[in-house]
Formats: sequence, structure tokens, C-alpha cells
Amino acid sequence: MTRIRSAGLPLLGAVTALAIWWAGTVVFGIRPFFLPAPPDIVAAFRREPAYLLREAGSTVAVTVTGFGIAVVTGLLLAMVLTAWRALERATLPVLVALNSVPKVAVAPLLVVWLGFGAQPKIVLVVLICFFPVVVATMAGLTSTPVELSELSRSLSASVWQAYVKIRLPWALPQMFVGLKVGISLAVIGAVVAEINNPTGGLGAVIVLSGTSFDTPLAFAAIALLALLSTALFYLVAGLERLLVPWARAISG
Amino acid sequence: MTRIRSAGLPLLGAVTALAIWWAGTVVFGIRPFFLPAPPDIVAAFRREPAYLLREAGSTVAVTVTGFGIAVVTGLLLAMVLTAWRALERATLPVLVALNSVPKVAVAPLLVVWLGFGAQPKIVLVVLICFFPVVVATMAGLTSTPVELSELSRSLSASVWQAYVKIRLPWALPQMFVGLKVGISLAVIGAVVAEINNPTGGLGAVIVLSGTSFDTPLAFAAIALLALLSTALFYLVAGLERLLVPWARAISG
Amino acid sequence: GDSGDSTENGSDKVTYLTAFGAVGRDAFAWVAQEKGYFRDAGLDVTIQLGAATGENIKVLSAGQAQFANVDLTGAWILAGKGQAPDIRAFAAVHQRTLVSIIALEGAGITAPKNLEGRKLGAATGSVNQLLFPGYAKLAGIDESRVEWVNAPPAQLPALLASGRVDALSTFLIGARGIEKAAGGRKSVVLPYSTFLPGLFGNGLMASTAVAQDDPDLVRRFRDAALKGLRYSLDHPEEAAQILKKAQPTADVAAAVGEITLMAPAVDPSGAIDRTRVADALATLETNGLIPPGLTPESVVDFAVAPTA
Amino acid sequence: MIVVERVSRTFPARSGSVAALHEIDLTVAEGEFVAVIGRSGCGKSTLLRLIAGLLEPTSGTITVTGRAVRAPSREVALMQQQPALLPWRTALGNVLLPVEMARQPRAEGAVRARELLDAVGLAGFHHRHPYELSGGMQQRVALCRALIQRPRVLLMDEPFSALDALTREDMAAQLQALHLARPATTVFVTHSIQEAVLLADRVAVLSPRPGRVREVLTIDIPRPRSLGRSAALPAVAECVAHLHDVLAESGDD
Amino acid sequence: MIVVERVSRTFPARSGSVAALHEIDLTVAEGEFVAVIGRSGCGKSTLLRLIAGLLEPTSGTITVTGRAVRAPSREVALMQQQPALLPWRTALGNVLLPVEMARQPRAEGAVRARELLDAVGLAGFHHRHPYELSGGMQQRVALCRALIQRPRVLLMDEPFSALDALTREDMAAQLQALHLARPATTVFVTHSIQEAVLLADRVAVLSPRPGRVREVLTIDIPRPRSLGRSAALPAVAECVAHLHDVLAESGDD
Ligand SMILES: Nc1ncnc2c1ncn2[C@@H]1O[C@H](COP(=O)(O)OP(=O)(O)OP(=O)(O)O)[C@@H](O)[C@H]1O
Ligand SMILES: Nc1ncnc2c1ncn2[C@@H]1O[C@H](COP(=O)(O)OP(=O)(O)OP(=O)(O)O)[C@@H](O)[C@H]1O
Ligand SMILES: [Mg+2]
Ligand SMILES: [Mg+2]
Repeated sequence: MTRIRSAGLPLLGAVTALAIWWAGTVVFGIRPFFLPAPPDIVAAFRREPAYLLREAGSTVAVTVTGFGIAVVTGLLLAMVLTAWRALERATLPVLVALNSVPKVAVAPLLVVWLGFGAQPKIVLVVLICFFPVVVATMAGLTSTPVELSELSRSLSASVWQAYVKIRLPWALPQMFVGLKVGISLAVIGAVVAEINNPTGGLGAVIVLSGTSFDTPLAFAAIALLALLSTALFYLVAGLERLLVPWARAISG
Repeated sequence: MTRIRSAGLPLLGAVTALAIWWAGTVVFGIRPFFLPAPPDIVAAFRREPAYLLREAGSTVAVTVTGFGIAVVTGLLLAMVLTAWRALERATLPVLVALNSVPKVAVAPLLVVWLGFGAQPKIVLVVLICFFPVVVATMAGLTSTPVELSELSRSLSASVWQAYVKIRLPWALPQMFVGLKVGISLAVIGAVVAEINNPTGGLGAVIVLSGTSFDTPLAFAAIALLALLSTALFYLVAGLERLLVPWARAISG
Repeated sequence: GDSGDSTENGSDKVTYLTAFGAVGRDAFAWVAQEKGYFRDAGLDVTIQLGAATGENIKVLSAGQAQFANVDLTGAWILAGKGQAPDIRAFAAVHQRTLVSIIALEGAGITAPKNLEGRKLGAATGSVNQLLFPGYAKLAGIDESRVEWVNAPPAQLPALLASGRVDALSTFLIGARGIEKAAGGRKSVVLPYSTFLPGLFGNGLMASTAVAQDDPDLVRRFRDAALKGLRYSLDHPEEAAQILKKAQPTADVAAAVGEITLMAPAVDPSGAIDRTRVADALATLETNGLIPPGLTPESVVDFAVAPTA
Repeated sequence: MIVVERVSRTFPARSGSVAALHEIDLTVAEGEFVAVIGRSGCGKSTLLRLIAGLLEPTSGTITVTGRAVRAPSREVALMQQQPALLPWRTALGNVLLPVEMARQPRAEGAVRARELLDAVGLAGFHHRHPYELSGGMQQRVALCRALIQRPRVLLMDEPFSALDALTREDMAAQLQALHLARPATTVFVTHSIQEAVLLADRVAVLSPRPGRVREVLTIDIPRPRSLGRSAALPAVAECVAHLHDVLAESGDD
Repeated sequence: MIVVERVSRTFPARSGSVAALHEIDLTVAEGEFVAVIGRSGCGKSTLLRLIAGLLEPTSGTITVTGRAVRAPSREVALMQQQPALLPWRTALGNVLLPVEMARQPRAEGAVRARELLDAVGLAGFHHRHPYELSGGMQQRVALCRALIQRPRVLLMDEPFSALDALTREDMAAQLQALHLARPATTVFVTHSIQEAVLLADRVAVLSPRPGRVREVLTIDIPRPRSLGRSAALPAVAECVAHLHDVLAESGDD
């Protein structure tokens, strides 16, 4: 019963969303050129399955690499910034300011500097999902309850020990907020990079099929992207369940 | 002394960042067309101060309106989803999937549907910053410590009371992670919308001065954007200090 | 609304989309606005900045704008795919396509043949790339030896200037701006029209609904806009200033450059001749860009086109 | 009235499930004061949470004031083992929480809340937040919160554990006075045998793992029992000694 | 050896600052066992946190084993008033935390941790997480964590407050045995006067708001004091009665 529900409910949600969309295109008589109906998209996918899957694979590679780099560097930066508050006061505003520079404006510079390979795309992914990871991890690292940080201090823990054994595990549930937001942004970042520099990936499919007015193909790519993003999100959520079971146990 | 440091450190950080940038443009002999040095940008700003400030104002208006809508609806959705877990299981995947649809692909559709006014821009801002608010608020709402949720249940609190008096206040520190990430994304969303539909705002300045090869003007707009985004971020952070002083008191 | 709403003083409210942002080639619309040509024609025009061909056509088709300046060649290739069948041109701005190869002097590109083995940048999915095989065949280039690089339009000059690509395929009127971007280096321009003389450049378009419901509105708009176009050609400097006033980001020198460079390709009467349209469609057809069967009537509304 | 019938409760866990309570029977009459004692970990808190409707029994039934317990009820007040104060509310605000939850007038509630806080020795601390209070002070705030609604049924889980000997006597005396004035059906978990004997009508002794009711001792000492003096009575000493023995027998893990 | 000299501590706060301790003097000799009693909120926990180096005195100086206290030291173990267990570690893992922090071999530590957990009656619970333990069990885990390092200085803040009477006696006996075998300089905050008298060499009484040392009573009862039997000794009764009186005088807020 619970098994059925756990698979059934998300399916129900997806089917409902598709139904609303389909009904919308029919009721309002929207042309596939503007917004294709689900069958148009399925048809487009069946026209080019191998191509779409190959490009999806390349998007995943860029996304995951960039996300991985962002998580590691973001985690380290958050640790450094929370360990030295003076440094935080000096650098966080700059970080916030840099983060707000539109990635679309940065993308051309990246291509000029790094060329047309995967590098500028990965850099863009890192830039886009770095910030939520840092903000969430910092919030988590500064939320250690007084009694635990007193425990840590009373045991004369080194800064590193305090982080690894107490502050970081405690921060994990909050950090995962950043990771979940970050993974979604990472996918978006990869697509933005691919739209800008369409040498491959689903972003390239979207922009190229868009300019050739093959809207159903563009939407097939978008649908794949949505699937992919959802899968990555739930992968992260699954990792959370695995790593912080205690968090669910002490909250209710 | 503390007063001086509290203003001095961020200033120091900003000045250092500017110095690195400037030195970079000089040492590597980068032309203003690719990456203007700070003086070029100041010159560009002094060429068109009134215009830039007016467009900044319009970006702020779009950002703040969209962010406000996203916060309110995101908060409500997070409350509904955490109150009925079955609903969460059914709708969260759809939400994740929708969130991953690249906003750059959605922006033209929004113009087609909603025209050239502020509406499509606000909608884009809402779409882009809605997700982090929802994810962070949900995480906060589900982190109520067991003893507090038992307290709430033992007092026969209604669902609404439990949320308003216990779960929501407890969630505030985590919610603010979503708000801080969200406000940064909101600015980006406004700019993406303006780049797509350059009827006004700093995004329009960036894209239009790009087409007339006036990179310093584009960077003046980007600099204003960075300032604006930082100001909004610290406004949110200030609100956090104001609303949840207790969170700092119980952590250390 | 389909054919524009009337304001209190009796003029018709319409929305017009430029071809691409706010640069010299589109200055005439602001000139018509500034000089009162629209007002005199009983029109209250809102000028919106357009994006790529496809986006402009979508906006027209959705009724969010009544008129647009669009690349006719691109639009007709789309028409050949059966997309947006409800859009018609009603005046030509550029009598021949301005698409060109632009390289920087000293890069060793002085003739089409030099492009072999080089990297060529163009706007993502642009018509320029679709036309290139035809151009290459006539110019004697081995098309397979040219490597294309897709990029957003605004990014192209930077790619050329930084040497990431060897040449661009873009509108020749952008040459001045590209030279500015390249730090003053002179450019080499190889127009497609040397080998593909029959194709049109930009033209004014409207949806069939507007053209049928209110042909008079279309004519009034057409004449006012063309009057602005003529004035721009006669007074490039003033036109550029008017543009700058309306859009502070505009660059006066580059705008003057565009207007003077496009002048030879412009007939201020906006003439769009049936036989020339048929020719253009035939060129597209022989190059495999459109399937056979597209008639001039299906892409141009001659009822509201200039009669010159 | 509380009736606990053949109630068992097992906690499932990956590393083997724990049988916290096994076939417990306990009846508390209307207005009666029953103390529960037992070794640490024998299931006292679990029993209270079952009666409060916070946990469901694995088997058996519980009725409170005639109704089977399915969910918590407004008539029952529970004072948890941890203070469980809301960190964003002052002491006064925390005490007022039940008043707000019951949508009763705040003003009246505030008068009573102030009286209660003063009575437990927190006169100067109404407007302090929990993190500014010592452990014992926090516990007293939680006590006030449990008492403010004058509940028909009062469940208290080691309410005085964080208090020093004297404050403890003080609080016990006040609790007794309140109970005599307006008897609530009370289950009082404590670690102090003396306290149990001096406050309760009956004392239930739980034996550990799984928790069972080992014995229920009726305390026949006249009230009011002034804690200072009565403590010396031979009857008290006898009860204490007896309970001590029962507890000692009742199993060392 | 611990020397506290004219130490005051004030907590600043928006709603008026609180003077927790005022010019406290206290000396604990090497290997001595001093119990501290006082009314709830009189500053006992604050005193321990000052000695542990977690708080800085507003004025006055503290030296521990000859060095002025600036920061916590590895020689000093503090058992806090709350269990403060890491929710992601099992009981055993929590007890091992100080071993890991001191980078000592885990295997040896684990042997001792298991012995300690068994000794406090948590034999079957080594691999349970804190949320699977009762309040008293959590406190015993915290006790083991404080003892595992065999510290030269041991500070304990109401270590038995969540334990029932019998377990409490048990723990006290074990603590005494440990102390006799290897005397650590100990400050032991408790709420039970009896416990203080039975465990301590000297008992310090704090008076509240601001906390001052009211009296330090030397307990001259021979060790080992078996808690069951000695409790009945007239000398014990006398000390308890005296301390009770001092405490009672020492101020009702
Ligand atoms: N959530 C839980 N998961 C697993 N086991 C639990 C849980 N809660 C309680 N237990 C187990 O149930 C038993 C009884 O716990 P309970 O808290 O009722 O004891 P208690 O009598 O209140 O002890 P104390 O006097 O120490 O507070 C213990 O062995 C404990 O380990
Ligand atoms: N962080 C703080 N901010 C403000 N006041 C505080 C703080 N910590 C303690 N106090 C105050 O200092 C006084 C002493 O507190 P302390 O915790 O030392 O008492 P205690 O003797 O341990 O009490 P208990 O027996 O209840 O644990 C109290 O009045 C308390 O309100
Ligand atoms: Mg308990
Ligand atoms: Mg204390």
C-alpha cells in the first residue's frame, strides 16, 4: 500500500499536470508553434531519440561536474567565512555583488577567455549554483546550538575538529537546502551556457530548434531537461535521507 | 572601534576587489571593449547618470514586486505542502520539473502571452525566485524539534495555530536562506526578462549598449545591478536580524 | 487588438517592433515618430525593440504587435516550413540582403576562397548559415571546409576581435561597430549579394488579420514609416541623434555608419515587386531552403504594398 | 478519570525494537493524585505521552474523562520532561501560549500568568527569553505553562528535576495547595520517593524493561502534608522505605 | 587546584543586565571534591562555565592547575546541565567524542567507553541514538563522556538530576569509588543537599542574585561513605540540617 502510494502520488501529479497542459492547448486552440501539446512532443522525441539522449548526456556531464566543483568550493568557502567573521564581513558583500552579475553577460566573456569547449560551460554552472550552496552552508554552520558549541569548546577541539565533528554534521540538513536549490540552478546554468554557445547539449537543441521553428523539438528537449532536473533533485534528496536520518528523528 | 570595523571591512573587501580587477585590466592589457577598468565605468556612468538611475529604478520595481509575490505564494505553498504530505509527494516533482524549464526559453513565450508591459517581467521574477523560497521554507517547517511539536499537539493546536505560533517562527532562520538566495535570483530574473524584452530596466541597458559596442556603459549597468543586488540582500539580512534575534542567541 | 484601438483624439494605437534592438538600421521608425509622420497619419505608435526574426513573427502572430521590421529572407524560409502562415510583408526596406562575410584586415581573408579551413561565427541558427551553401557553391568555396560557430548576436564582435573566430557572417551595416570593437582595425566585407543578388533584406510585415481588417491602417503606417526612412537616408546624422535621444544606449557614430552603409541597398519607395519576390523564392527553392510551391501572394500582401 | 488497560508500547528501531511498556494497568480516579516512580528508562515518560494522546499504544486502551484517547485534548495538560520553551517568546509569552491556543482572552490570561510566574519565584524575569534563564528557571516557566489553563487532567513529567531542594519543597507545597483547592486528576512522574509520598494519594512503581506496574501503594497520611514537618513522620519514613525496597527489587537492568 | 578570586559576572541584556555572580572566592585543592549548592538561578552553572573557560569573568581571576584560565583546557572535563549529545552519534560514539578530539587511539577508548556505559546501566544501549534514549539515559551517556578522559579537573553540573533515587545512589557510589581510586579535583553542582554531604569534602553554599559564597562547610565524615548506611549517621543529618538552614536563609528572591 505505502509502496504503491510512494510511486503513485508523484505519477498522479505528473499526469494531472500533463492533462492540464494538454487540455489548455486544446481548449484555447494554441498552435504547436507557440506551445505544442504533449503528443507533438512525443512525436518530436520519437523523431530524434538518439540525438536527444546524446545531448542530454552532455548536459548531465556539464551539470554534474560544475555542481560537484561548486559544492566542494562552496563548502570550503562557507567554512572559511564562518571561521573568520572578519573575513566574512569583508568578502560576503563582494560575493553577493558578483553573484548578481547576470550570467548572460558573463557567458560571452567566458567564451572569449576559455574558448568553445566544456570549460566555459562548467564555469558558468559553478558560478550559478555556488551562491546558494555558500549561503545555506553558512546558515547551517552558524546554527550550532549553544550547548553543542560549548561542548566542542570545552573539549578543546581544534577549528578543524569542531567543524568536522560537530558544526558540519549539524549543518547538513540546512546545507541540503542549498544543494537542492543548487542542483536545480546547475541544470539551468548548463542550459544557459549551451544556449549561448550551442556546441552541444539540450540547451543547443532548444536554441537551434527554436530558430528553425521546430517548437515541438525544442519542447522535447525542455521535457527531457525537466525529467533530468527532477531526477538529479531527487538524487540529492535521497542522499539527504541517507546522510541525515537523525534530522528526521529529532524533528516532527 | 566596532563601528569602524563594521563599515570598514566590507569597504575594504570592495576596494580590494576593485583593485584586483583594475590591476588585471592593466597588467593583461585588456581593452575596455572586453572588460572595462573601473575608471571607464565611472566615466560611462557620468555620461548618463539620470538614464541609468531611472532604469535602475524600474529594475528595482520589477524585482521587488516579483519577489514579494514569490515570497507570499511560496510561503503559502510550503505551508500547504508540509501540512499534507500526500500533496507534497504528488506536486513537488512537478514543481521541480517546472522549475528546471530554462527561464530564457520561457521569456519569449511570456511576451507573446502578456505583451510588453511589466507583467511578463514580474512573472519571470516570480518563476525564478519561487523555488528557493519554497524549498527552504519547507525544510524549515519540517525541522520543528520533537518536543516543540509534541507541545503543540498536546495543546490541541489547530493546523493553523501550530504553523503560526510554532512551526513558522521556528522555520524563519531557514526560510531566510531561501529569501537571501531568492532576492539575488529575483534581480537576475528581472535582468533576464529585460534582456529578452528590452523596453526598460538595467537589463535593457546591458543588451542595448552591447549592440552598440558600448561595453563601459554595459558594465556601468552591471555595476549598478551589483550594488542594487547587494543592497537588497543586506536589506533581507537586516530583516532577519530584526525578526529572529533569538536564533543568534540560541546558537554559537 | 487586431487592428489597433482608437485613442480619444481619434488616432489609432498600434505597436511596432524593430528588427533588432535599437541600432541605425531601425532609426527610421524613431524619425517617423519624432518628425510627427505617424501622428499626421492618425497613428499613435508604440515602438518596441524586436529580437530575432522568429521571435518578432511570433509576437506579430500572437497579436501583441501590429507591425514589425523583419528579415524577409528569414521570414520566407519559415513560411516555407508552414510556420506562421498568417504573416505578410507589405514593404521592403532593403532591396537586397545585407548578409555578408566580415573579417578584419590582415587576417588573410580577402576573397571567399580564403574562408576554407577557417572558423566562421554567426548568430545561432541564423539565416546566414542557411544561405551559405548556396553562396559557397556560386563563390566556388568548399562549404564542408568551413567551420561554423554559433553564438548570440551580441557576442559576435567580441569573438572576432578576440580571434576566437576568423570571420563573421552578419549584416554588412554592422561593419563600423565591428571595427570599433576590434580597436579600430579595418574590416573586409564580402556581401552575399555579390552571388545571391535576388534576395531581400529587411521588410515591414503585418499579420493577415490586420491587413484584411484595416488595409487603410497598413497603408497609412507604411507611408509614414517610409517617409521616416527617406528622411533618415537624407539626414543620417540627425536620424542617429533622434535615435540616441529615444534610446540613450545607441551609439551615434555606429548608427550613422549603418545608415550610410545600407543606403545603396534601400529604395525609399519600399517597392516590393512581384517578379523579384518570385525570383527570391526561386533562389531559396533551388538552394533547398524552402519546399516548392510557395507563391509570392502567400508571403506578400500586394494589396497594401507600395504601387511604385 | 484515567483508565489505562493492558497497554503495551514497543518502539521499532533498526537495531532491534524496544518494549518500553508491557500490559500496563492503571486507574486514576477523578481528582486523584497519583505519583509514578521507577528507574530511569522504565517507561514513565512513555506512559505519560500515551495518556496525553501523543503516542499510540501498540496494544491496549486508554480512556481519559470517559473518552478513548485518540488525540490530545484541551482538558489534559502535559508538562514534558524538557522545558520545551519557545525561544522567541519571553517567559510570560511562553506561559500564555495555551491561553492563545484556546483562543481565550489574553488580558485575563496575562494576569494569571503573572501571578503564576511570581509564585514560582520568577518575579523579575517575566520579560526574559528562555536563553537568559537558568535550567531551573526554564523548568518553572514550563510548570506555569502547564498550570495556567487549570486543566481537569494534569500530567507532569519530573516537573522539579532541575530545582534545588528548597525551591522544590516550595513548588511541591504550592502544587499541593492548588490541588486541594481544585483537585485535578493528576499523574506525577518523579524521581524522588519522598516527593511522591508527600504529594500523592497513591504511588505506582514501574519496573523496567519492559515497564510493568510493580505495585501501587496507597498513602494514608492526612493532608495538608506540610513537607518540612511531615517528612519526619514515621508513616512517611515507612512508606519511603517500603517504596525504596520495591524499587530496588524491581530489577537492576 | 582551582582558585577563584573575586570573580564577578554580569550578563548584559536589552531588558537590563543580570548580575549572576558577585565577587566570588573559592579554592579547590588538588584532588579535593567540592560540592556547590544554591537556589535555582543563583549562578552555579555560570560559575562552572567560568572555571571551564567557556565564559569570561566581568572581573576577577581564575586559575586552574596553576594557569590563568583563558580558554578551555584538555585537563578539565565539564559535564553540562543539558546532556548535549550529538544526535547523529550512537551512545558509544558520543562517549568516544573526547577520545577523538584528543586524537587518542579509538580502540582503547572504545574498550573504556563500553565499560563506562555498562557501569551506568546502559549495557544494551551502546548503539542507540540519543533520540531513542530516555532523559535519564541521555544524562548517563553525558556522564560517561565526561569521565572517559580521566580528567585532572572534573566539573559536573547537576549530573544526576534526571535520575531516579536508586540510580542516583548507584551513580554517586561509583563516582565516589572513582574519586577515591584516582582523585580528580572536582566541582560538583547539585540540588540535593544529601548528595552534597555524602560526596563532598566541602560544600559551598551560594546565595542568589547576585550569587555570592554564603558559607563553605567542611564535611568530616570518614570515607568511603556508603550512601545507604551513612545517610542515617547523625553527623550527616546534622550537616544536612545545617545546610538546609543556610540555604533557607540565603534569600528568597
Ligand atoms: N523514540 C524512541 N525510540 C526508541 N526507543 C525509545 C523511544 N522513546 C523511548 N524509548 C525507549 O523506551 C524506554 C522508556 O523510555 P522513557 O523515556 O519512557 O523512560 P523514562 O521512564 O521516562 O526514563 P527517565 O526516567 O530516564 O526519563 C527506554 O528504554 C527508551 O530507550
Ligand atoms: N546567557 C545569559 N543571558 C542573560 N542572563 C543569564 C544568562 N545565563 C544565565 N543568566 C542569568 O544568570 C543567573 C544565573 O544563572 P545560572 O544558569 O548560573 O543559574 P544556576 O545556579 O545554574 O541555576 P539552576 O539551578 O536553575 O540551573 C540567572 O539569573 C540567569 O537568569
Ligand atoms: Mg522520562
Ligand atoms: Mg544551572
